[in-house]
Amino acid sequence: MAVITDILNTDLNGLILKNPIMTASGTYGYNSEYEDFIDVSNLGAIVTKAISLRPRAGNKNIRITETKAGMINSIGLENVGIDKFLTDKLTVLKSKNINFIVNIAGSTIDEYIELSKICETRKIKAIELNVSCPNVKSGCLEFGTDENSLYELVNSVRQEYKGFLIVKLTPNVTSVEKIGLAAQKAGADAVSAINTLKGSSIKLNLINGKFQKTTISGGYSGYGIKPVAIGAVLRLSKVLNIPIIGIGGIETLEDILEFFAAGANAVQIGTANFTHPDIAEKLVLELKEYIIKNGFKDINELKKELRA
Amino acid sequence: MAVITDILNTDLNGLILKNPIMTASGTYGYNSEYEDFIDVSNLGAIVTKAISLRPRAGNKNIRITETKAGMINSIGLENVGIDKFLTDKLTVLKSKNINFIVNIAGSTIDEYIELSKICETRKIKAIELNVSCPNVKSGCLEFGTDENSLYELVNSVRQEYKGFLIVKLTPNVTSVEKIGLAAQKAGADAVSAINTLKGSSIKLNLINGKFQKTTISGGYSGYGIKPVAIGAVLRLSKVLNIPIIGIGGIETLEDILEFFAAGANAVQIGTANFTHPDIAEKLVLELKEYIIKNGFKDINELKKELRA
Amino acid sequence: MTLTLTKKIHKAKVYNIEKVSVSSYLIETDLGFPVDILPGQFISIYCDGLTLRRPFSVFSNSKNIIGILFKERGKGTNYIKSLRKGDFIDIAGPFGNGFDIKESKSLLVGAGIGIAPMSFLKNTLDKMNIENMLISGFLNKSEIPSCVNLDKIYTDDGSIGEKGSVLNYLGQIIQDYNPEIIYACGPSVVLKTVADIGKTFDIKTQIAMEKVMACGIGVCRGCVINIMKDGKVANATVCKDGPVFDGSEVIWL
Amino acid sequence: MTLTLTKKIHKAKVYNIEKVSVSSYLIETDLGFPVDILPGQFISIYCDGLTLRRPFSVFSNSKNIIGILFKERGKGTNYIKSLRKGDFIDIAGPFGNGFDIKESKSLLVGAGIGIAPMSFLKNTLDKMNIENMLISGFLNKSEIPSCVNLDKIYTDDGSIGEKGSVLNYLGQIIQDYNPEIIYACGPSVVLKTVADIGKTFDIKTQIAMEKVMACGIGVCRGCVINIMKDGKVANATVCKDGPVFDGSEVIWL
Ligand SMILES: Cc1cc2nc3c(=O)[nH]c(=O)nc-3n(C[C@H](O)[C@H](O)[C@H](O)COP(=O)(O)OP(=O)(O)OC[C@H]3O[C@@H](n4cnc5c(N)ncnc54)[C@H](O)[C@@H]3O)c2cc1C
Ligand SMILES: Cc1cc2nc3c(=O)[nH]c(=O)nc-3n(C[C@H](O)[C@H](O)[C@H](O)COP(=O)(O)OP(=O)(O)OC[C@H]3O[C@@H](n4cnc5c(N)ncnc54)[C@H](O)[C@@H]3O)c2cc1C
Ligand SMILES: Cc1cc2nc3c(=O)[nH]c(=O)nc-3n(C[C@H](O)[C@H](O)[C@H](O)COP(=O)(O)O)c2cc1C
Ligand SMILES: Cc1cc2nc3c(=O)[nH]c(=O)nc-3n(C[C@H](O)[C@H](O)[C@H](O)COP(=O)(O)O)c2cc1C
Ligand code: FES
Ligand code: FES
Repeated sequence: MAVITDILNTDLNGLILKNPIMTASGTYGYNSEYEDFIDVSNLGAIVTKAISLRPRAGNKNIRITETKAGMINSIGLENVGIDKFLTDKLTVLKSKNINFIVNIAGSTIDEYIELSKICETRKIKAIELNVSCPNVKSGCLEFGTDENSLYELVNSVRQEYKGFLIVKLTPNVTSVEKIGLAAQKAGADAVSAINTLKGSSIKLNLINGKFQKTTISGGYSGYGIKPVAIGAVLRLSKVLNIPIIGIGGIETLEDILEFFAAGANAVQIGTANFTHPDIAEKLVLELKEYIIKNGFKDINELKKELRA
Repeated sequence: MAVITDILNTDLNGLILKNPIMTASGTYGYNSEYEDFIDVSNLGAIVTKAISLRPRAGNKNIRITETKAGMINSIGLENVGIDKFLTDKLTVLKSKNINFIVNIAGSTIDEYIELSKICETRKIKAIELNVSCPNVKSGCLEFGTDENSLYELVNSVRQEYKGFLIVKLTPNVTSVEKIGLAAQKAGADAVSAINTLKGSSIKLNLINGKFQKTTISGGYSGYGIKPVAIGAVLRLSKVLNIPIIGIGGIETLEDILEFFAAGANAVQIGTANFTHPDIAEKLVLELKEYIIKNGFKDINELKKELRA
Repeated sequence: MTLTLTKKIHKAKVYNIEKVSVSSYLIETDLGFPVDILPGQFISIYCDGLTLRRPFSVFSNSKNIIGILFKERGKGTNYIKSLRKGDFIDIAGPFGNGFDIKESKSLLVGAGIGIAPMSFLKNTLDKMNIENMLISGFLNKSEIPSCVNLDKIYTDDGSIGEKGSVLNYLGQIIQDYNPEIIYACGPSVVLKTVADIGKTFDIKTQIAMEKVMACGIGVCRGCVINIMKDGKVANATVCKDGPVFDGSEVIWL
Repeated sequence: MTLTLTKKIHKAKVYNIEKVSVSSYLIETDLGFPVDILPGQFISIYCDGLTLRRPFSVFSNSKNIIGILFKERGKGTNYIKSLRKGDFIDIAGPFGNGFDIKESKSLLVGAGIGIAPMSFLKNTLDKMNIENMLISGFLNKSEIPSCVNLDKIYTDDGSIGEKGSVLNYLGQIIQDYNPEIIYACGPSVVLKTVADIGKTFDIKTQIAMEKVMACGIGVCRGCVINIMKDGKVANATVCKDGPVFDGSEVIWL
């Protein structure tokens, strides 16, 4: 395990990261696609696109649209599947000294179990459960919207997987606290919050008295969701005692400090990577400078002051 | 009942409005405070600030803050109470030919019942139930987040009140469809969606190594919530057969058309009134011009095309 | 003989904008017609893309021209600062109650950018031939707007006028000058001190409060403070019931 | 002998910007160093405050200057249009595969603003001494950018060149000109027609597709289309696997 030497080194109850800034699932690929822009090994970690047992083709039709304060995506979890990930991507990641967390997604508990077994065998250090996928058994309901389903899911995964287990919470619920508590009780090492908000957009084009409509329903992300994310982290931090990874609309160092103040121990950058492909590394550097300039001992002291 | 003559005249299953553009509760006062800016009688209707049985002082501390894509408020339902409303405000409203809808809020079902009785006696033509207030009996849970509580609430009000009954839905639930269906089943004449999203903001100010924090948790409104609102209206329109009043982040005519396309029969403007105090009237005029310019017969034909 | 704005929202034209201290600017806007405004009243400005309008006390009002003296803070004031002569500016107002001017010997206390409405008040009192003295505190000399006329200056670093906070001198000044009423605008610590000292010396005080605003017209209840009214604690909006309050009424948190 | 950008994001300087037709603009940006770019590759531009970068085919590339020919559509292009000489512009790229240039007699088909990469391709083919003909359709004369060299023009209203859609003439042109390969860029109806006609005449086609993009580098899977690969339907990203595809492979929805 790495010796903590850098002032940004972050210990998430056992998961040691170079710094608390990661990139969010679905926005950074599987591998090191962003090396055209930055030195990816400078990041705290990259979280892979959700990986399922078998490859998935994803949704047909329009998959992304811009909104005034962000974007909506309905990618439909297109991914190469775990086998291809292990053969094509994992070795590259390992060879490059890039910290990574594998985001996994299933449609049944059995799929999650199988995925976590594979991750355990392949010594994947940390996984993040994407529980915003529809639970095939219970119809259209997502695992992450029902505390009992979620408890069962996380508990089953916990039996198989000994590494660092993160559960990613969806904000599309009546009480994110209850869901977070279920994850904690089932043995999660940390939660990340939030996944995208449910949202839709209809773009209209009037042609000869008839409207052409482009409707997209999916996950809303970007700076417009930050108040919801800060609210979720704030409420979770009052009830949980495992670390919280804050996600949602982060674009600036100020945003990161706000998440720390709300109780996050680390953060993930999502949509902003699309807007500024070099943002994640920039924020790592800015955070370091901020700590030095303002005379804090290290990231831990900064966080302590932000929470005081 | 008014004869439908204007091309904007809107019939919401019995509630006849001059046009489908109203102003949202809490952003337009009780009365005609906006007459300094516009001719309020040009609006479809104004919805009053939530009125409770007894006057309420509202929250202490900071009540509003700006976010990048809107604002957060925690006013805490400060209002003059129903008695004062009836004596001071109602007569003025009636004398001015301003259509209005009374937004009511209680902490128990009995309070709602009493309020609706008063509205019935005073021949208030339409009321909107704000069900985002904490239900005192069930602890911190809001009426609007539980389909059974909501059914009971709306059903009780329906017994007492014969006028037009709108139930205002909160987006902070796992399934807005279920809540909407409960309102419909209990006898609501229409639903309005959405109320504010749960959100928080923490503003930080570093002074001599210590952070000054301004934390506000409350209702998030403004253009950043529009995708969530469009999503809610779209999903509600698939399951309900009562009219839907669309609310959330409306700033432009395009936004209004998008709500119609999603299935809304009318809309309410909230936060944008603060940004541009004359916006609601401007939008009425723009809507009218749009219909004429593009050769639609009237608002109904426009809506039909938008939904096609 | 000025007219009153019937519709209180207006696309005005920037008539002049200039830097008047190291951190503040004077912008003068041409409405095209004259408007009645009391010192202490404010206008609110739409700042490109921001949800909330930004409130500013009126600094000057003559003929068709309304002047605002403002300090650069964040996005909103940065936008206003970027405007140029001839640009349009979206102004709503005037809002609020303004000072209730008394024909009594007046002490005017400003601090920092709080000088803006006090300067307008002083000019008004001068025109009405009401005896007055305007004193104001600043961080240092370079913070003093070149467009204001002060009777006494205090600076934290003593770079001009007396050294130290204006608050340290207040008791002495009151004893020397013997005002019948004190008007004040500035950070809340200044307002609270003025209100307290008014009670001590039994002098009427009128203080101009600040609070983050959304509607600016008493509708959203976002800018509420507590005051004592008829012996009871009551809510009052800074935007409509204020921004000027009787110093003895305000309840400080 | 040009270098390759190591970090594919750059604050470039606007070297020149001008209106080149009634609805389009040419912007030339100075990166400060030369970059290798293939015709058909694109760059993506950050537009003030917008979440998604906007992709544009490269129109010209010589020395340190990359040129983009763009049509005004909405907020993004309005922002780019507002830039002035000397302003900074945030450019990422080059991205995508570009045309796979063959040493064969080439027909280049543009339509509307799709002319941008075709013009770049033509200049490249000319330099390589590959026989080619560039034809393009426009709404009318005033839509034709002054900075392009066309061999044949078609306009919907006949205000210049042949009257009618370029598509109506395609069969005839192919028979007359007898190209070995067709390259095309334009609205999807044009691309589909070119792909179909290529199949009919058994001519290779390469078409440059468009799709709304978020990442621009194959990561987000937002710009996926379906193609036939090894006899099976497969996903391909327009941004990374494209934007140029073999016309015979693309599956049209
Ligand atoms: C009645 C009144 C009169 C004022 N008169 C003046 C004046 O004459 N000259 C002057 O320089 N300043 C005046 N202010 C303060 C001025 O409104 C703020 O400086 C300005 O809003 C800052 O906006 P910003 O976007 O630049 O800064 P931001 O970075 O957005 O905010 C900086 C600070 O300004 C205040 N502020 C922000 N938004 C608002 C809002 N919507 N309403 C009220 N305060 C807000 C808050 O305290 C905030 O912390 C007055 C405020 C009030 C309430
Ligand atoms: C590979 C590629 C090359 C292109 N080359 C050119 C070119 O050389 N010249 C040119 O004028 N245009 C080109 N376009 C189209 C150009 O990207 C759009 O015109 C531009 O994004 C419009 O942005 P806007 O904000 O002005 O318009 P908006 O009002 O935001 O959108 C108008 C339309 O532009 C398209 N668009 C919007 N955002 C995006 C996005 N993030 N990614 C892709 N398309 C989007 C959509 O079709 C949308 O309906 C190209 C597009 C692609 C995908
Ligand atoms: C295009 C796109 C794809 C995403 N895919 C995934 C995914 O596969 N698994 C997952 O857990 N979250 C996924 N997310 C959610 C993000 O990881 C993140 O939680 C969310 O976007 C909020 O953060 P942001 O506002 O910074 O983007 C995706 C988001 C986007 C925009
Ligand atoms: C300051 C403020 C006060 C509000 N008060 C109420 C209220 O009393 N009752 C209610 O039902 N909704 C209230 N709302 C919610 C609005 O009516 C509206 O549903 C919400 O703001 C979303 O619309 P918008 O994005 O257009 O503002 C309030 C909103 C704001 C911003
Ligand atoms: S700002 Fe709305 S009540 Fe004062
Ligand atoms: S734009 Fe992200 S994969 Fe193409």
